Amino acid sequence: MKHSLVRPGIVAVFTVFAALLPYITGNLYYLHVATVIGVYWVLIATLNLLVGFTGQLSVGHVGLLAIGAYAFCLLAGGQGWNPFIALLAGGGVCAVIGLLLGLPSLRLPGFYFAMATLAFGLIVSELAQAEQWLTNGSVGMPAPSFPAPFDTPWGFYWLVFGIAAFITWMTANLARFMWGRAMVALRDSTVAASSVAIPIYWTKLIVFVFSGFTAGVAGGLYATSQSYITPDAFIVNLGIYFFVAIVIGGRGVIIGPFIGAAVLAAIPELVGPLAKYGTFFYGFILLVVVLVLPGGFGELINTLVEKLRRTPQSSTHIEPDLEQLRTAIRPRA
Amino acid sequence: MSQKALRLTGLGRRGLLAGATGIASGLAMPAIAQNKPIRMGWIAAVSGMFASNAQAQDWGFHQTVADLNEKGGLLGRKIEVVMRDSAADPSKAVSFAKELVYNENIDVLCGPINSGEALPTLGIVSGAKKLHLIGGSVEELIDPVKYPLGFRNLNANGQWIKVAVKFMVEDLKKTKVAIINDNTGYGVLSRDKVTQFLAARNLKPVYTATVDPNKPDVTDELLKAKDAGADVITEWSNATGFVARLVNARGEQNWDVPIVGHPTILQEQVAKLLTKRSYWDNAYGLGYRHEVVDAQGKLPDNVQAFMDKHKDTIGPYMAAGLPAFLQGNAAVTIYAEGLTKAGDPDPMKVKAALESIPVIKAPYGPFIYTPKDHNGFQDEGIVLVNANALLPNGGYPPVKIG
Amino acid sequence: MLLVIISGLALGGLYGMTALVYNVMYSTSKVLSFGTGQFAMVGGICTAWLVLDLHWPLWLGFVACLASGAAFGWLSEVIAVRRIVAASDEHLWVLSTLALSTMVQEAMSIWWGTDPTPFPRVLPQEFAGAFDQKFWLPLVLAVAMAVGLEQFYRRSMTGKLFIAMSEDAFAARARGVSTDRMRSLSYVLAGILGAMSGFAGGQLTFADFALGTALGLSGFIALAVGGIGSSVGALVGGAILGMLTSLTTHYFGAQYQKTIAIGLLILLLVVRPQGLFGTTRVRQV
Amino acid sequence: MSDTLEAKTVMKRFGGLTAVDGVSLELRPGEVHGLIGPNGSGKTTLLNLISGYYPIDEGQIRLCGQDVTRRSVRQRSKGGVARTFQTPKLVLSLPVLDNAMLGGWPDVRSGFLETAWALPRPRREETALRERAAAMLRGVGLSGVMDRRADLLEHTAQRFLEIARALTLRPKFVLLDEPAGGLTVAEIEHLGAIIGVMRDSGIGVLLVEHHTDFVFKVCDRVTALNLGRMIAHGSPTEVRNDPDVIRVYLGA
Repeated sequence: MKHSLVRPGIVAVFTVFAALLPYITGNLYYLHVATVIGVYWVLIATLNLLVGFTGQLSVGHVGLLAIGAYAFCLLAGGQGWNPFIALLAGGGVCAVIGLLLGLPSLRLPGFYFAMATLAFGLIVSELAQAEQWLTNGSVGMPAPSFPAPFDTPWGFYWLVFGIAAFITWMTANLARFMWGRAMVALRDSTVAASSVAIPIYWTKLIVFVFSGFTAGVAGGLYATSQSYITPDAFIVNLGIYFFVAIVIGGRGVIIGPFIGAAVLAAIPELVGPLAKYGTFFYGFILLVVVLVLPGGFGELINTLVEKLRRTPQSSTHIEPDLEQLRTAIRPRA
Repeated sequence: MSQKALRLTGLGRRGLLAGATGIASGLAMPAIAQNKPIRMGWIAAVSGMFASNAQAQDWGFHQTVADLNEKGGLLGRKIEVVMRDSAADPSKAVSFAKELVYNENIDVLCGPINSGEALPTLGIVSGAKKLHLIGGSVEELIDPVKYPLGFRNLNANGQWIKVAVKFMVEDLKKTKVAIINDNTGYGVLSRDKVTQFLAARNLKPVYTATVDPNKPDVTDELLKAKDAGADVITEWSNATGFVARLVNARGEQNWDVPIVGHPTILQEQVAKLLTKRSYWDNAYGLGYRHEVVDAQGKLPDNVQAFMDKHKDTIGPYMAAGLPAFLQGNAAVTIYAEGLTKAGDPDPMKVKAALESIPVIKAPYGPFIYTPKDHNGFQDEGIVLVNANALLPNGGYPPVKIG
Repeated sequence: MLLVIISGLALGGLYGMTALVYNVMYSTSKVLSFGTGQFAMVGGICTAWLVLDLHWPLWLGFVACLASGAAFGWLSEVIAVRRIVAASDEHLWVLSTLALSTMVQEAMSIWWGTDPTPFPRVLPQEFAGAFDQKFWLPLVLAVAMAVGLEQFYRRSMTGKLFIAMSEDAFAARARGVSTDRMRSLSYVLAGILGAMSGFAGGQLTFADFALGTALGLSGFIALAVGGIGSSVGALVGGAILGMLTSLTTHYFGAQYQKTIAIGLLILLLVVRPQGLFGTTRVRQV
Repeated sequence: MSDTLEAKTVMKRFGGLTAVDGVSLELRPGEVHGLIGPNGSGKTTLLNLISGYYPIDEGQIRLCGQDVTRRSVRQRSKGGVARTFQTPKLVLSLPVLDNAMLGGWPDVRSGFLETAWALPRPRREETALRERAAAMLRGVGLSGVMDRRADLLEHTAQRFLEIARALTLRPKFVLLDEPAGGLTVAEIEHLGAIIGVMRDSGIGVLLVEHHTDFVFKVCDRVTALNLGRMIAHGSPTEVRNDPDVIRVYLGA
């Protein structure tokens, strides 16, 4: 609260930069890369609440992304819905599916949950292939675009940017108030969390459903950014990419994973021949970060800032203020 | 601004200049055009799931370009290839397609060469008004109304299935068909098409099974087909392991029923997975006229010529089969013919040229494009070949029944 | 029908062996490794490469297969587990083993290719059918592995120490057991057993880079169904899953095979989280 | 009495071992109740049974007249039972102030979306909770380290932070599990004063402690356990002079 000018300043500069990006590059291909990063970010921002804050390792969000994409294409394309309504409906479908998936699986310990979500991702791709009447099988389906002014590459970029900014704002709010503390508490110590009456299971579930909703929205945007979807577009490796972005960025840091997402998405695009080694590279980075820098770069920066800002304190001298304590315990008495 | 106006009149700036100077002095034309090469974009998944086939295609593509450049390029201009490896990932294919059409200023895009990757790129390439040679077999890829600049440089899936069904019914004279396909989208799609073509001949499959391609044993499905009274099996899968298990199971049951199906069954990779090589007898895969040798055991002349010319480097790519590298060749050959006839890389002109050439005789097979049909490849280019009859030169003898 | 049952049991043996490998690593480190299935994949490809491409004799290929498993097991402990277990954060070991597993699989797909390749015949055999070695090898080996492991846990000093560590690592350390070495040993053992399962199942699965992930998931389902820490549970869990897969494919086709297997897992975990043969653990405060 | 926290003949077995064997205990508001006994006598287990971390085998736990035997830890915390742990259980990656604020969770009424949209209520609650937690921290003597991350705190300070968090819950009862462990003489004195304020404010305190001098000094009543059974119960003086207690625990 005291040093509150720096952070909003950075956020403002970044926002202006991102909003003006199309003018800076002026190149449709780079714009496409920026748009795709924005779409991924819509998913990663809330997945970070689940993985980074709440500590639930969902490997299956790529399944939710796929469901959102298909729902969007079916509703906006096949049924002729307004694309914005279809986008929200896709999010809604994923929220419900997230609820159905989370209800049994969030009761399970970490590795079980990771496996259950991995399995979920596999089931989704199995069904996307098999249920031809709905998904058109491996042939896939074209994705509708949004009405003017969002029908041009620039317009679509700003739409994605706007949604991403809104979601980032929401996650930042969640993180800075009591819900954020509750999430971190149940990640770090379930014993401590239950001792202060945090409903562990319900908190996990609500975060999971929320991240399911935005994964669905991201799915719709992803479909439009790709202009066409097939089951092959939603491979498990994409889920690993989401993870690596979060882990490098720093779990429990709102904006950290954005840097991870941007860097990881840009590298294979800018260095074409690396495409082949893409997934290997993701695995490698994940391992290195987990071993060397488990908090990710976000936490590293936070720690450095902390060190710079504060004068080191000597050992704590505990001197209770009993009067204050008395009034604090019984404020009205 | 003026460029747009010129294009509307049917003449690009480059064409106008070239034409003008051409009239002035016939010899000066190459000198001016030479300063700007023809740029061919090329997206192929040379790593990832379908790598071995794609590597052979990639090789064929580059060799053909090198041959053309050796002869002075096209329209007197050198050809440059801008290649991207999409690693069998559709989202990468989309990114690279955008990169190539927007950033690399290419004259034509060839590929992606798998249907799953090609489908999402259609809108991008047609939106950017670039000529597009499409290397996937799915029907939906070609639509001269929606994508007027898209041309297919191989056969469509329906052609395969049509020929396969015709072969089973007319040549093998079998009517009790069992369909066994894998549970990928492609497998299921093909199953439905086979059923359709059978229905057109008033036939119904006696048995169908959709199987996980990683299922370690398919004896069960095979026995069920036998119980259903099948006298021919048709398989639709591009998973070598799955196809090999099917052929193995048939051999182990000593059931001498013909298996007809997807070209995967012809792959050396399948043969390696067989318990006995003799199991490969009586298995027929979809091949091409260009693979079938004449009475003297010789491949068609233009195929043999291409292979002779590149015999030093062809070695590693022979295993993928002739169709793979000839398909890479076809993409370049088709474009080269269109461009030469158009005399100008303007996509609309090349399109018009391709639609007006009576027949393009690529080693892969004859292609005929019309304004209403951009599929090009002709049914008679496809033939069934006997898997175990593969000759050392990569060809097959014609199938003899009985 | 006999074939349906036999091939289901063979698959079950393969899943059961993978579950046993999970157990061996879990006993000393409380880590469920994402890379468990990769041991079999590496062992299988290694054998196929040495025997079929480099023409080594089969027995030598088998030895090399086990050696590759041992080396890989040891490396995965050193790289992905040792430092992480010290930090005792479940989050991290899930990620580190996932990362290692991804790397190994990708490296294999680049080096070996993505097509499955043949696996050598282990015993000469002239007939085919339900008594094919490809069916009974994994089955027999799974049972042998479970029996062997039980004997190892009961009879040998090292095995007893594994059990001691699985019950209370802290107490074991307090009594002077070198827990780091025990953990390393258990990973080497797990690698050997995993590679052996890849060898036993090679004729069934072929040498395939994608085998690891599939086995990792199916083996885990077998483990969860049977209950962590129980050898009998691993076998029974594997057999149940293998039979279920085989029977559903027989009756309903393959479209919903994963969906059914995973449905079973979720259902069981809701009804009986500790698995059929597992024991409930007391929560520590 | 309906405003007490009661354990009635509770029983807990681990395998063949009976850790707590028919112990009864009543914690009244405004009273400090000591729980002593040798290692393994079941003190911490009893605490875990009362706060709900272990399911109980036999007996009953009543909170303000209500049977809470089958209620979860969370429901008991909401009902006003706060506690600290033998090894402090903190959210180590959060600052000290945030840790203390967590104690205010039961009073948070803002929903998930309300918070995501930063509506007035979450903002209001945030400010109020921050104030409440800060006052508690100053009260227990941690005013200088409120912004420091909890993992950078010394062990003793962590103990006081746990107490502040427990008090931010505005509990009716506080269960302290060996709070004096590792504290200096001066710090133990502070702890005694804080416990005194808690008692004066009407909170019932259950104190599990090895430090018997401290227990006899601050407690109103004391219960002594051995091998899971209650061996003495009464005022500090009575328990101190109980022959059984002297034999098994205090020594002659």
